[in-house]
Amino acid sequence: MRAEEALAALRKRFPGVETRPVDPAPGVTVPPQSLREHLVFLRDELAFDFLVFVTALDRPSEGALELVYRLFSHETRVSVVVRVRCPRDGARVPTVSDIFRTAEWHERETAELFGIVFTDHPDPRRLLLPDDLDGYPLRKDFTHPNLIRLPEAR
Amino acid sequence: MGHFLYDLFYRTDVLLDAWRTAAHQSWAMRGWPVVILDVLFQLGWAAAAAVFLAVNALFIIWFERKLAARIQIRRGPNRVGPWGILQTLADTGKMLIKEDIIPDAADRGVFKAAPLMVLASTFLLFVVLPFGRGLVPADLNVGLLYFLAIGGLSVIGILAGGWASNNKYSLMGGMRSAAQIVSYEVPAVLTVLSIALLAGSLKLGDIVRAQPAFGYILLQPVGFLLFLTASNAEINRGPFDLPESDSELVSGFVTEYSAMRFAIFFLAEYTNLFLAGAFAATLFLGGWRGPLLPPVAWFLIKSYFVVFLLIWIRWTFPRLRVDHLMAFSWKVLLPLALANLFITAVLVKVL
Amino acid sequence: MGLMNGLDPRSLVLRMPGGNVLISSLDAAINASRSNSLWTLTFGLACCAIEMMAAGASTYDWARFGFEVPSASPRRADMMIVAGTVVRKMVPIIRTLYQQMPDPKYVVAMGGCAISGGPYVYDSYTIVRGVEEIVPVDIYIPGCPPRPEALLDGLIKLQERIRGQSVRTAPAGQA
Amino acid sequence: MRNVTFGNRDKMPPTARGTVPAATVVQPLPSASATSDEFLLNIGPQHPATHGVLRVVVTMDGEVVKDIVPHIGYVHRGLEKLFENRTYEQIIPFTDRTDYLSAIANNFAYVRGVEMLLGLEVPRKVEYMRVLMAELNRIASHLLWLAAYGLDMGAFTPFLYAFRDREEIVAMIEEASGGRLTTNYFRVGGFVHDLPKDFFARLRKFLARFGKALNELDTLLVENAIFVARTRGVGVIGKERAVSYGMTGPCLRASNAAFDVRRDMPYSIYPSLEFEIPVGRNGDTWDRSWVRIEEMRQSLAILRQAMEGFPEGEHRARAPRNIEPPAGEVYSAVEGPRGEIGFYIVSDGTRKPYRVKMRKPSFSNFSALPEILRGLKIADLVAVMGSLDLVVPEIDR
Repeated sequence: MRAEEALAALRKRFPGVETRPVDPAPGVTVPPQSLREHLVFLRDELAFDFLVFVTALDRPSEGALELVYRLFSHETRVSVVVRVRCPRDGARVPTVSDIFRTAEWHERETAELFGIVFTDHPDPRRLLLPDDLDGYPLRKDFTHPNLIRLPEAR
Repeated sequence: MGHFLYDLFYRTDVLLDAWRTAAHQSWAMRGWPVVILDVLFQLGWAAAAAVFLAVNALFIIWFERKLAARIQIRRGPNRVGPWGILQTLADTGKMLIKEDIIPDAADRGVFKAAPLMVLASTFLLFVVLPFGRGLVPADLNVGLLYFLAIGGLSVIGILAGGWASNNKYSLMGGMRSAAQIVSYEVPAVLTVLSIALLAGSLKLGDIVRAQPAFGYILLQPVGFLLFLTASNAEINRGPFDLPESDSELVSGFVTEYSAMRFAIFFLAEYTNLFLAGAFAATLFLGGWRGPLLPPVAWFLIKSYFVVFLLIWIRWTFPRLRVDHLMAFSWKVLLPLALANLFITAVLVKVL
Repeated sequence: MGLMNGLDPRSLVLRMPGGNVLISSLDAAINASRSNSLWTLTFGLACCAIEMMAAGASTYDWARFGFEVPSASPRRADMMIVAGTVVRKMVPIIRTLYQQMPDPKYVVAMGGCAISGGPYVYDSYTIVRGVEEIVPVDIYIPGCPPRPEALLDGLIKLQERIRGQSVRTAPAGQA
Repeated sequence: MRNVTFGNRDKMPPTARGTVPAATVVQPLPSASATSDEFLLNIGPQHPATHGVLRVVVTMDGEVVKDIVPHIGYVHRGLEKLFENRTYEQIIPFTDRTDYLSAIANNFAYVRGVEMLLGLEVPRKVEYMRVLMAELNRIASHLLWLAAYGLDMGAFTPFLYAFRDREEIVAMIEEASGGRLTTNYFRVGGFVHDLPKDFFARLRKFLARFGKALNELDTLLVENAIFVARTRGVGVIGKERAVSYGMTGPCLRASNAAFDVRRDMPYSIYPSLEFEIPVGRNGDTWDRSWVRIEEMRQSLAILRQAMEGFPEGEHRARAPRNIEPPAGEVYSAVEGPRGEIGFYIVSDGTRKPYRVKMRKPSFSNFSALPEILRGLKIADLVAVMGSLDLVVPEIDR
């Protein structure tokens, strides 16, 4: 199955989703509440059995956080990117750690670095950061007394 | 003079006996209690054993380091003294003057006593060890039994040290060590029993004398291997070094020990290594007997040869897992030792 | 120790005839022991740990100098080679380890990260800018990571410094 | 005589820059309720088996592992934040330091990602050089794994044998790049400089010798009876679970899943090379070891082919001086020694990336540890953890 076929199948299953080709993997943007059914569909029907990573992008100008789930299929050797957009304040996204086990740690990391709450996460403790660190480091407006910016070269 | 030297090296037993008898006579003539003389004699033995223990440990540690380095294509210590021979001395000196830490949570009394318990059990083994013809503090009638009984005592010190440290790693190391020493004691005893059957005595001097020129190793090849394995396990050395395995238990029962207390454990460990070699040499390789060279020299050569074997083994094999270790003792060594004992008994009866 | 409470034995020895000679030879013996038997705490944090391992392996073989025994337990370590990046989450642990080591103890800061924070000085919110903020450092070995030769050189420099020590100048009770 | 007193100081130096928190209790234990039969064992962060600074808290019922909670972040340097304030070229040396054992594979993945963003074609010779370097790096990394795993298993000698061979590779890489570990050899569009003249002579010598040395190591450790008894059937993870946990590299291939980025998401000249993908049968600890040994053999084959077909040409493409890729995003993955190393780079058209996400194999491989270990004996912990071949800064980044 080629990437376009997978994408076509996706479009057929969920009419109205926005698909845009991203080099080299095609992408699809879905709303948070239907993320889980999309991933289950991708995994079970289209054989995307491998979650490569989960991360997020901070878009302060748009007031949004953009989650990125990258999937790969060992069977068809095709990648697909699933995006979820949510507001910067009070971002809540359902966990997918029961669909892909690897998502558990990736979500913990994303949660503490971006300040996203993954609802129903089995183990919502911090992963990388010390307990006393305030703020979400990978947001663009993060400041910390220990974070000294590299002086601009003149 | 030459005559005396010959006696000293080759007929030590005669010389010692003559000297002792003469001393006894002169004390008796003066009306002094002979008991004091005997005590003095034994103290002399103890002092000699202590000196030997220290020097031997210094040598054996250096020997192991150099040999390990040879096996591992590197140089080993070579800066302190010629060929680095004083390296161990530097280590000992440093440990003597290092801060002695007793953890707050430790059981202070037991923590302090544990290294001494281990060292004492090793030290006591020198009582029956025949270095040469008659060169033995006390050639007990039950020498073999004594060796087995006292040799198993060190487990108490190890367990005490592991428990008193109040550290989970230490405790686990101590427990493992206890289990290990107790399990490997059994095949060791059974193997040694077949030697006793052959020699018809439990006295170590008699066992050495009863051996054919080539030693019991040719009559008891399986027994030798069993004994070597079991004693290697009993002294907690690789591949059976689980109680102090670096990668699992940090350092096992010695995790909390520092400075001199650790040095005592270290000393005991390397003395045990020598003793394993010495008893293997005594029981299987004909002890002090051999042509040309003096008995003491033969004894040391044979002992250090076995030590060499043990070091070689240690630096070649990976470590066993704890349950495999137990299984190996109970499922492999024990049946083998029993079979060996049975065959020996039948042969002794028939022949 | 109890008898000597409040009394510095060194002043007594120095007043004796030949006391100076005694102290000098004592110094020589102690320093020879200490400098030639520096056991390291196995404590690799990042890249530098690999070069530390290389220094222990056949090609460089630090056993030659008496750094032979890598000690997993801080109770038996003489020096702590901080080999790698120190971040804030690690600070209490390094401090505890240092306190668990018996005196006299030495700290070697290996590589840029342990010296100053290395390449992460700017723009990192977790970095500790040099391990000297946590524990006193005796020897700094620059590099990112330093070559094994550089590590050996630094350790030999540490030995030289130890040979310059004297019980005369050491604080009471810590000689 | 110099009067030096040092090393005896217990008093802390004044904190000059005042950013260090006071000594506190190490992060509290997880609130796992330990019943009377269970007890908690804390392993790490400073423990010989953790290869760096990991911490695992094991709940044990006697000798059996009931639960295991990994704690990471002890080398978390905040690299992804740091990258946002560096130009594209300045990031290259940092990629070395995320996984110092496979610096070249990391360089490769990142540089390839930037080239994809720029739409830059690199000369054929550069591709060959990259493959040569990457495979040498893979062997060096696997050798170090073998050495460290030997230590874990209580065998000290294989450590030194493996390091002897590794030093030879490191010397070759150093001659080419100038660095032993953190090479910083790659540039966008090629290399910082060409291969040295006698590189191939040395490589040929190495190839001729190493096959035999590898067999020796194989016999000494991986085929040793004690080793086999400790590893076979221990720490099994099935194909389904391994994939679900996002495992890649030798750890996944040991579980009978033939996934290799070099073949399945082809890049560089790998499609034109012939090599096999060793696959384990059971997914146990021994299979993971065997796969790595076999991979070294395959790498030797790749090295031979790349050496034979090595073309003439430039060692660097004509790349723009200031790298300002057009806005867009790209994911570039290569097969590192531990698995799929991926760089997800988002550009907003300036000299600095908008976001760089590093997808690191050890992160996912390590997350499967509780699954693998549950129900095993505590003595297996070391064997299993070592077989995952973890590099801690790669997990923490």
